[in-house]
Amino acid sequence: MSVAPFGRRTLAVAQRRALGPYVALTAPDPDGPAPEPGQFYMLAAAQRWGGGDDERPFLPRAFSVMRAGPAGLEFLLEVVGPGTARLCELGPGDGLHVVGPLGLGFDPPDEGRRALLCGGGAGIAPLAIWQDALLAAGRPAAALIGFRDGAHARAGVLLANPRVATDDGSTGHHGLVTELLESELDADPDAAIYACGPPAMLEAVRALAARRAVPAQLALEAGMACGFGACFGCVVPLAGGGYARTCVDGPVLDAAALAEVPAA
Amino acid sequence: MSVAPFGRRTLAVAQRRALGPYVALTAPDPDGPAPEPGQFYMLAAAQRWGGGDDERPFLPRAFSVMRAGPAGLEFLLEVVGPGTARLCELGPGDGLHVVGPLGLGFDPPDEGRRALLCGGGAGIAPLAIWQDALLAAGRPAAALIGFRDGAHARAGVLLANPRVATDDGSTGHHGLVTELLESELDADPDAAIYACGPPAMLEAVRALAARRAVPAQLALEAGMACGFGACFGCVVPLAGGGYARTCVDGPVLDAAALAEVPAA
Amino acid sequence: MIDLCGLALEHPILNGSGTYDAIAARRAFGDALLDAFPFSAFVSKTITLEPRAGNPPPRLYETPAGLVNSIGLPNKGLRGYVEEDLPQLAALPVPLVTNVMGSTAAELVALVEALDDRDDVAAIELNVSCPNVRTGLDIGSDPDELAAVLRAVRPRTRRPLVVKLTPNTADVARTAQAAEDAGADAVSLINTLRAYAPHPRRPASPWLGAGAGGLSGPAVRAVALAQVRAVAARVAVPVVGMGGIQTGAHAAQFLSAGATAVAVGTESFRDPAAATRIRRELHDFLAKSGVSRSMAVHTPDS
Amino acid sequence: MIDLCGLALEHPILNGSGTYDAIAARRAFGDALLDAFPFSAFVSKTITLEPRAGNPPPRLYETPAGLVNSIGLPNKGLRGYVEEDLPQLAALPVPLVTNVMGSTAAELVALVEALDDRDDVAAIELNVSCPNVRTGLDIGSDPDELAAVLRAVRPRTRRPLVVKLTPNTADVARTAQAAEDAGADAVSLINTLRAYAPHPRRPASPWLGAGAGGLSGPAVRAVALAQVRAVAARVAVPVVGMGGIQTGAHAAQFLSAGATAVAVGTESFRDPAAATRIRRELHDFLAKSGVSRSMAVHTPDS
Ligand SMILES: Cc1cc2nc3c(=O)[nH]c(=O)nc-3n(C[C@H](O)[C@H](O)[C@H](O)COP(=O)(O)OP(=O)(O)OC[C@H]3O[C@@H](n4cnc5c(N)ncnc54)[C@H](O)[C@@H]3O)c2cc1C
Ligand SMILES: Cc1cc2nc3c(=O)[nH]c(=O)nc-3n(C[C@H](O)[C@H](O)[C@H](O)COP(=O)(O)OP(=O)(O)OC[C@H]3O[C@@H](n4cnc5c(N)ncnc54)[C@H](O)[C@@H]3O)c2cc1C
Ligand SMILES: Cc1cc2nc3c(=O)[nH]c(=O)nc-3n(C[C@H](O)[C@H](O)[C@H](O)COP(=O)(O)O)c2cc1C
Ligand SMILES: Cc1cc2nc3c(=O)[nH]c(=O)nc-3n(C[C@H](O)[C@H](O)[C@H](O)COP(=O)(O)O)c2cc1C
Ligand code: FES
Ligand code: FES
Repeated sequence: MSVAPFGRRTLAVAQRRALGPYVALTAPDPDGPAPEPGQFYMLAAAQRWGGGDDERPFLPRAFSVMRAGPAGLEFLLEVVGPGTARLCELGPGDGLHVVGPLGLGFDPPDEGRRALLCGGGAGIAPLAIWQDALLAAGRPAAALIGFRDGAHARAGVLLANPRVATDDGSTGHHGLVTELLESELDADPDAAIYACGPPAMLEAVRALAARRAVPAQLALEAGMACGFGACFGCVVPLAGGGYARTCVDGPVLDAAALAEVPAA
Repeated sequence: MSVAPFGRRTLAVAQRRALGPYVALTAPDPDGPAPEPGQFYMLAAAQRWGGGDDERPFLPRAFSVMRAGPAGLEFLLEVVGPGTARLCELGPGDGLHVVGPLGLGFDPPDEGRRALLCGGGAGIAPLAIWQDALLAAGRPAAALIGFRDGAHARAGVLLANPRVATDDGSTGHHGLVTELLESELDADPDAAIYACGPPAMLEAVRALAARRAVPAQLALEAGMACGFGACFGCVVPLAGGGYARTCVDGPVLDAAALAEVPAA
Repeated sequence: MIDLCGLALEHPILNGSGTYDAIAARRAFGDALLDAFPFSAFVSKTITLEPRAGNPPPRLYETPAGLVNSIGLPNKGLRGYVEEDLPQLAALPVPLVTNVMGSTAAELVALVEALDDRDDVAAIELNVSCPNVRTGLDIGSDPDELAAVLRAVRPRTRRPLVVKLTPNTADVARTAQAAEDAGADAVSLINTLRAYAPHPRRPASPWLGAGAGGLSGPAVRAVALAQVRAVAARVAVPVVGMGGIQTGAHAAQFLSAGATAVAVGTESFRDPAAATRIRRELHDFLAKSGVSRSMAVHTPDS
Repeated sequence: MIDLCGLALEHPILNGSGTYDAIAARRAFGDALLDAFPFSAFVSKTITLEPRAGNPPPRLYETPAGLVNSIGLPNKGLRGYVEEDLPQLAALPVPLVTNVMGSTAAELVALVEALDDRDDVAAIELNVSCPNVRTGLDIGSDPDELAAVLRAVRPRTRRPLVVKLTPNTADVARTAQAAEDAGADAVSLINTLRAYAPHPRRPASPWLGAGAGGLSGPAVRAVALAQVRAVAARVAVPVVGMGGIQTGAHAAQFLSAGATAVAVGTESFRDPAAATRIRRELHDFLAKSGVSRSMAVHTPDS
């Protein structure tokens, strides 16, 4: 786990790229350490964060790092509310408040197990940096990704030769990405699943992994206020009872440890 | 008094012009009536009004109409806080929420009295449209205007051959605009004063007018929440006791009616 | 149609007392105000027995998503209201609710008796957020004191009595219960939260001429919803909910919390016709999200 | 140096209980946290006799300029705190204030007695915003009940007792007075305002797993300032003021209101080092606006 510099720092957005309906933001982070795959950052626009008709956003928002390199940190954003809407407006030169990298990332698969990366929508973001790392380490890392439709599926370019599923069949397999996952497991059960996406998809992956007795690491999302363990707001229920804080005990958690993936 | 359309409407800013440290905004107002000199509008940016570090502005802000014509409504803004800062960022195409024209404007001078327009800083705004009206009616309308320094004095171009005073003497008379007013009254006491500017200046004008027994109409400023008489927040103390609402009983009030011009 | 303790209302959106001066608005906006009057009943600002000038300025302080005011209930007094304002307010296209305040039961009795035979007054709202001269606390913050006042006032008028509860209390449901037991026909809340506004440049001095004030606007909405829910769960009389309502969705939240009607206050300052928009949004919102029929409202004609 | 009921503090800025987990922050930010520790004393989150899992999620709801939370005081219980957390918290570079809560005097007595002989615990803060099992109201909202609890607790520890007052009361100055009379060495306020968060898409259902919650952040600042002023004017013991502090100017407003120290809560969520910035801003602000010496603070070494 990479330790974050203490406190919030302000980066300058270098690039804004549209990928179908998604937006990819790049911001150089000279003072930050290299994040590990699966870690995340708390982001807020340096200017005009908040206000507007519902006076939100007020708190920062959590985003998985999609890639990190000489060009800077890369994030993949989908507009779902006022915070993501504001962040997606940012362009070159705009200030971006960041805290991070935060949380615990992915662990490599045991020897003999091949990684199956299973992503849905913006949830493909952490899988991109994880696939890079696995391939660089000479390990297989097949990507199975699902989207609403062909327009959203354009974000598929972020991963190396992915198998794509769309709800409307406009691109790739007509159906759910978990169906692709099943077929992969049928072909070769010695796999380790790495999944990120909407709660319903993650819950399906959790149940499937349990049924097939295949190890699975899930990169979870939860409403967060702080991202560093201060507020106790981001909890998920554990199989053994009680709760874990997504931000410090996760966001990547072992599927077997979870009671369920709570609906958003 | 021009009656305002009921409710808030959204205009598109057509032009943003810098005049020294001031900003002049122009916005066509197809559905609005022609305002009368001395009336004002409640303005707010249609986008991102509020938020930011102190989460303000929340309420709209009041601005005198500086000019109104085929090009649209013109306002002269000085940045003094979050609301004016946000409004001064607006450029062509940006949305501007407006309510107005509101309040009671200037009354013409009695026959035989020449208008002396006395303005300080952004307070010259309502005097510009008033001078236009007086000159168009074939009445004299001498403008005496005061500024901090030469940079601010560049807004003087908004008035027809003004006498200018600056605090630092970098342009025109080195001193207060009220000194110019005194000299004009010495030359010819049969005048009617129309003043707008900082509270201290208006209070000086009020006292001077009382001493010289010259009629004076003051365009007052006060913190406002609504601008249409709903909140009772914008009051000024009356000479006869009690208070008047600046927004509906003013903003132009007879100097003789005021107990004092309260400091901001 | 909505029945609010005998008042038949076209839709559930009223104004908060003291946040709309229909007479001044009529001057500013002309007949357009009457043609598209935003509220289903008009609530007057608080009237007292004697005229009040109100507090010295400044009276307004903007806070994050809110407003602190120390207006101080300026009004012409009962006589001025009845003679000058009532005829004009009676000409509004909606029923009139007259809001009154007294610091003693005797004052309130005099006020309601004087209004009782004015048929133009459809209902009377009692503002019990007035500080008790003895304790400095709001009269309405002590259930027993509130009940005593109401028992004195209730018999003196045939008009429906709406009690505007104070939010500055430990157990607003208990004061609401006391109001209901003592004969209130409805309750309304929340009034402003007691608040302080420091001078923006001199932290040690107050900004407001009166020293302290009351907080309203979006900042208080979550507090208002909690209080409205607590009260609606406790009393049988209808509840008028308010506090930071800015959209139809917010109005729906208050209706869902158990309110029979809602009131718009501070948001009207941002747009004099905000309540008309809120009414339309509420209608569309309920149509979409199929919330309980009881909340159905008519579309604005506009 | 500031003297807060016996604690010698480097500067007047503490954390609000439950808004900073120094142990988790140490893992996230490493030694940098200790090198530039933002607070002059560290206040633990609320500890109860038995472990608590806390409330079901969602636990957070963002409101205009505020946050409604229903965390539900998750904690390891007294034993887990003493055995697992205390050793790590004792290693912090500042004094430790342990915040405890009990729903009965007996529980509180057991808690303070267990902490009394831990020299690592510089002071004990009592969270009396806990709902009374009988009335559902906060214990701290009834002066007599509060005094009774304190009289039971006070003799059982030599540590300074800070009473964290509830803001959900009609007369917070009176409860503060009761706390002082019953032996409190200091009082702190405000805790969160009782609030409700509706589901963003279904107005009729609650968003928070626990149903209701408490409001904090800039939205409550004006209310907090009013309560801190009222309390500081009434009691002689030092006051720790909090509620929506985001800047040094805000901190100065609370100090001017009579607080001896202030606490930063929600703002730390927006920036883990916010308190360090606030401390610097406060220092510069006081230097410029020459506010009373008593408020002078040391510059952050950073
Ligand atoms: C570890 C982590 C990694 C993430 N990575 C990514 C990523 O790579 N890309 C990406 O696009 N997203 C990512 N997310 C999700 C992202 O953080 C959210 O989409 C974002 O916070 C939404 O903020 P918003 O203001 O746009 O929408 P919001 O209005 O905050 O709505 C988002 C959700 O929050 C709930 N909600 C609605 N209103 C409120 C309210 N008032 N208070 C509280 N909750 C409310 C609703 O369930 C809604 O669906 C990640 C989340 C986590 C925790
Ligand atoms: C009728 C009328 C006409 C006007 N015409 C013009 C014009 O033509 N051009 C122009 O530039 N200006 C004009 N003004 C002044 C203009 O409305 C103010 O400058 C503007 O409202 C400032 O808003 P702000 O957010 O920028 O500053 P604010 O932060 O609102 O500060 C403005 C003043 O308000 C006070 N203040 C500070 N903080 C607060 C707070 N939290 N709550 C309440 N008050 C606070 C202080 O005294 C401060 O000096 C006019 C005002 C009126 C009433
Ligand atoms: C400027 C102002 C003046 C008010 N005057 C009164 C009043 O005279 N009588 C009263 O009962 N409530 C008064 N209120 C309280 C409002 O009626 C309402 O209860 C409160 O503002 C909460 O609603 P809001 O958040 O929508 O404004 C006033 C509120 C404001 C902001
Ligand atoms: C997420 C969260 C958790 C909190 N937990 C506690 C707690 O455990 N004990 C307590 O006494 N106060 C708790 N509080 C209240 C804060 O200590 C503080 O009193 C309040 O948030 C006001 O300060 P602020 O506006 O700066 O956050 C909590 C507040 C928040 C936002
Ligand atoms: S987001 Fe605050 S503890 Fe996880
Ligand atoms: S600004 Fe509201 S009454 Fe004048």
